[in-house]
Amino acid sequence: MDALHILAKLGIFAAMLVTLTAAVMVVTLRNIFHCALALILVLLGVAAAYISLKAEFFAVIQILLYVGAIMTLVIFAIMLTSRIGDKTILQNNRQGLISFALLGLFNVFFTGAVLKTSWNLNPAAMAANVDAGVLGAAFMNEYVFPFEIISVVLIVALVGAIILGRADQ
Amino acid sequence: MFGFGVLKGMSVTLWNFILSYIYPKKGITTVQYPEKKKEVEERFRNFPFLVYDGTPDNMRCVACDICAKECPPKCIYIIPEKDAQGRIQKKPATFDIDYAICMNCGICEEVCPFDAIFMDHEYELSEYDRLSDLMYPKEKLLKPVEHFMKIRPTDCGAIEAQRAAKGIKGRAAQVQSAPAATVKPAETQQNPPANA
Amino acid sequence: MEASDTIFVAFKKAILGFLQGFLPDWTVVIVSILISITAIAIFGPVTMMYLTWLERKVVGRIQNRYGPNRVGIFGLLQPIADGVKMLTKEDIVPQAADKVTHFLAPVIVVIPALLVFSVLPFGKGMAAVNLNVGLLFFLAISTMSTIAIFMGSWGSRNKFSLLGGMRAVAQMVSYEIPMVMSVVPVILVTGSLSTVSIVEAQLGGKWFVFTPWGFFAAIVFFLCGVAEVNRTPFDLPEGESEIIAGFHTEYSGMKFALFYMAEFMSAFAISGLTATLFFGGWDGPFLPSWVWFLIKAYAMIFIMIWFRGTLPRLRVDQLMGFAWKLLLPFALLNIFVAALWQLLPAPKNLIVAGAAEAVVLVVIFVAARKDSPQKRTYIFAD
Amino acid sequence: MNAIPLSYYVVFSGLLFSIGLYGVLVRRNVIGILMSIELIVNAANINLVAFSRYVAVKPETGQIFAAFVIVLAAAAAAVGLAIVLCVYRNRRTIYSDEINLLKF
Repeated sequence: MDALHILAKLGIFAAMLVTLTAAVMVVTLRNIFHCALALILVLLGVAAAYISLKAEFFAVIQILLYVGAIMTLVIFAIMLTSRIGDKTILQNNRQGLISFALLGLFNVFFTGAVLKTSWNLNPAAMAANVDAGVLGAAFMNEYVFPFEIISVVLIVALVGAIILGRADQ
Repeated sequence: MFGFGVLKGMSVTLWNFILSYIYPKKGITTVQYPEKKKEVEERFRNFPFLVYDGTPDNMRCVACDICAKECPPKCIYIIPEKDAQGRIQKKPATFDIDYAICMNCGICEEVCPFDAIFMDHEYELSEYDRLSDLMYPKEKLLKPVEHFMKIRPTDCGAIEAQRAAKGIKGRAAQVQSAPAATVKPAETQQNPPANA
Repeated sequence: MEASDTIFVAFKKAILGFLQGFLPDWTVVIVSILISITAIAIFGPVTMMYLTWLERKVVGRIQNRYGPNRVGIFGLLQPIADGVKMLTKEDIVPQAADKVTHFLAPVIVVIPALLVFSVLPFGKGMAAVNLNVGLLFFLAISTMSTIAIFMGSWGSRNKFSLLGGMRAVAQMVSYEIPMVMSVVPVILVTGSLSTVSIVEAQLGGKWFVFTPWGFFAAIVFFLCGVAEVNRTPFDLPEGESEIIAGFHTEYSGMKFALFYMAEFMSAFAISGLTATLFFGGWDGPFLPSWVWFLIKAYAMIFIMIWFRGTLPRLRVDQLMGFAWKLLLPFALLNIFVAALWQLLPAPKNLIVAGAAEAVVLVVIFVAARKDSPQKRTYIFAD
Repeated sequence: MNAIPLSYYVVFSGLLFSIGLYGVLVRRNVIGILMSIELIVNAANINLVAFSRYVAVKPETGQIFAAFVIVLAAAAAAVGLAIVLCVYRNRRTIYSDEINLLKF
């Protein structure tokens, strides 16, 4: 095991750890704006995970779309709905403990099962180099129908969001 | 048309930029202050100064106190000289101008009947202490008429010409030609002016 | 010419060769990464310092005055003097500010500004990282500065900075789309996203700016770049005259210097990218490759500073109208013209693409005529 | 880089998913809930991309689905936030337990 690989693996584990802690912060922080920043950190951590899966194009798409577009939307929403300086009252409702226990239980079983199953790895897939060209070709050839439907969905969402968001004159 | 106004504006600034390199005299207007100083215009007026002909003690001012009365911020302070018998002489013993208060309006220059006080061109007068250093006594205010001629040739020339025409002489000439105490004004008319 | 062309690459190889002797091979890889990192970490701030100097000199010369010439020979030490001043200034944090966000904003605004340097091809073989998604990486990382600017304005709990922040986010989001669209023709023609292969596609003087679609795509890209970097005439977020200093009102001392540094470094990065995409990166006849890249990047920077010396600030609605109603449709139509140019054989494509481009221009001008400012009619003045 | 076994990624996305679900169940602020939904969507994406790298017959299928999921998440976020704005405009509050009247 080359030392460089160990370093790389350590890096990826560190990124995963940071992502998980940031995810916990998203869920528990009182100030909603700090939650949004933690979410950005999570998204970057997920992008790092994609890079470790040799999907660079996808990592960049994730940063461009999520951090660039969706987070700006979320931040605008936060700004429009929270009054500056209002004291952040209790953010969690009463069902905190129960859901934590249930989810903890689920996780224990889930990780146990996952670690035991042996995935039938496909070495061909591991070596394949999926770059923008391959994805583009797939979008245009095999998946052209969902590609068009998605653009229709986006237009509908756009128009809907504008009409809902617009202050009714 | 759309966007051509921008291009016109840009060409003006580009031309200015190039002009400042190829023809700096016309392109650059800044004067590098400490090294080179900008020539002030002739009618530029800064703080007043007293004029004397020849030697400092025969100054033109006769302590008539008109300028002190006229001065809006009241920054001129005159005490006339007294001779042995206590009679008031036509010469100021102390003549103070507080440069910190003076607003260099030039009214003293206009009202002075004896052409004794004029506005100077000197502007580098900064001091460390406002109260004492900027209070100019008579000695610091006195400047020869040549200085006045140098900084304001046209005005000085006109005033000298007037004085010559009316035959007003400097204080020294009056003393020599009239040893008697009382000097009849008519007699002083004919004598030529002491120095143009 | 060959030696001077890759002087830096040879220098790096020499260091690695020397270290090869007694270091295990994996540390040599890390050392090579560290060398390029230090190169960028030194190049970034130094360019920023001398961009501030260049800007003050050029804007001075435009306004018939000298610009800084007291500190150092031609005022060359002025940036260092500014730096020291910024360091020694007291760093005030507003009492009601949201401490965490207020502190984090300048840090996070500098990270993307430096990260994007890793993708720029400074010379032959001198791109720090030859990412095969380099161009998209550049655009994605430059959106991060939007978030950082908004953190700065939201964190300082100040009405003016919040206004500045809102304007900044709205402007950067609406200028990002025409920017990405104007880059699509370049990707379409070169067939790859990596900045290094884009430059290789333009070698030998075949720069994209000489093609009909390339010229207008370069204009659209450059304008969007200027808007992305919040420089005049799009500097509404820090509109000094109306909202004090926009998002960095509550910053002083070193934090303000970081915002300032981020702005200039991203300005250089945008001009570097414009040079790479449309003006053939480091392609040039005699001088070494990295000199050509710097010449072109500084030419772009000169144009940005020239804008600053001339153009007044846009109103918010003009700013938005310009992005959505003029640049975006133009960039989209440009993609079709580029496709036409790409598909037709050599001689015909120039004529057809040129004609298509002319039609596109006429359509855009006619469509934009309604809301372009009419000739002012003065009622009282003659 | 394929030294990392697939199960690490699956566990990682499982954890992310459960944190997101916890957020949805617990947060009172509606925007907090929307953010947790983003977490859940990201967890799903990681699984898709991980499986397309390790197991899939054609390697790009997972990534294409993940791309569709990102686009849909963007659309959902846009509409969700528009609804949040409407609710805030009418009810002056965005705390989920205070929005409990269907028709008023």
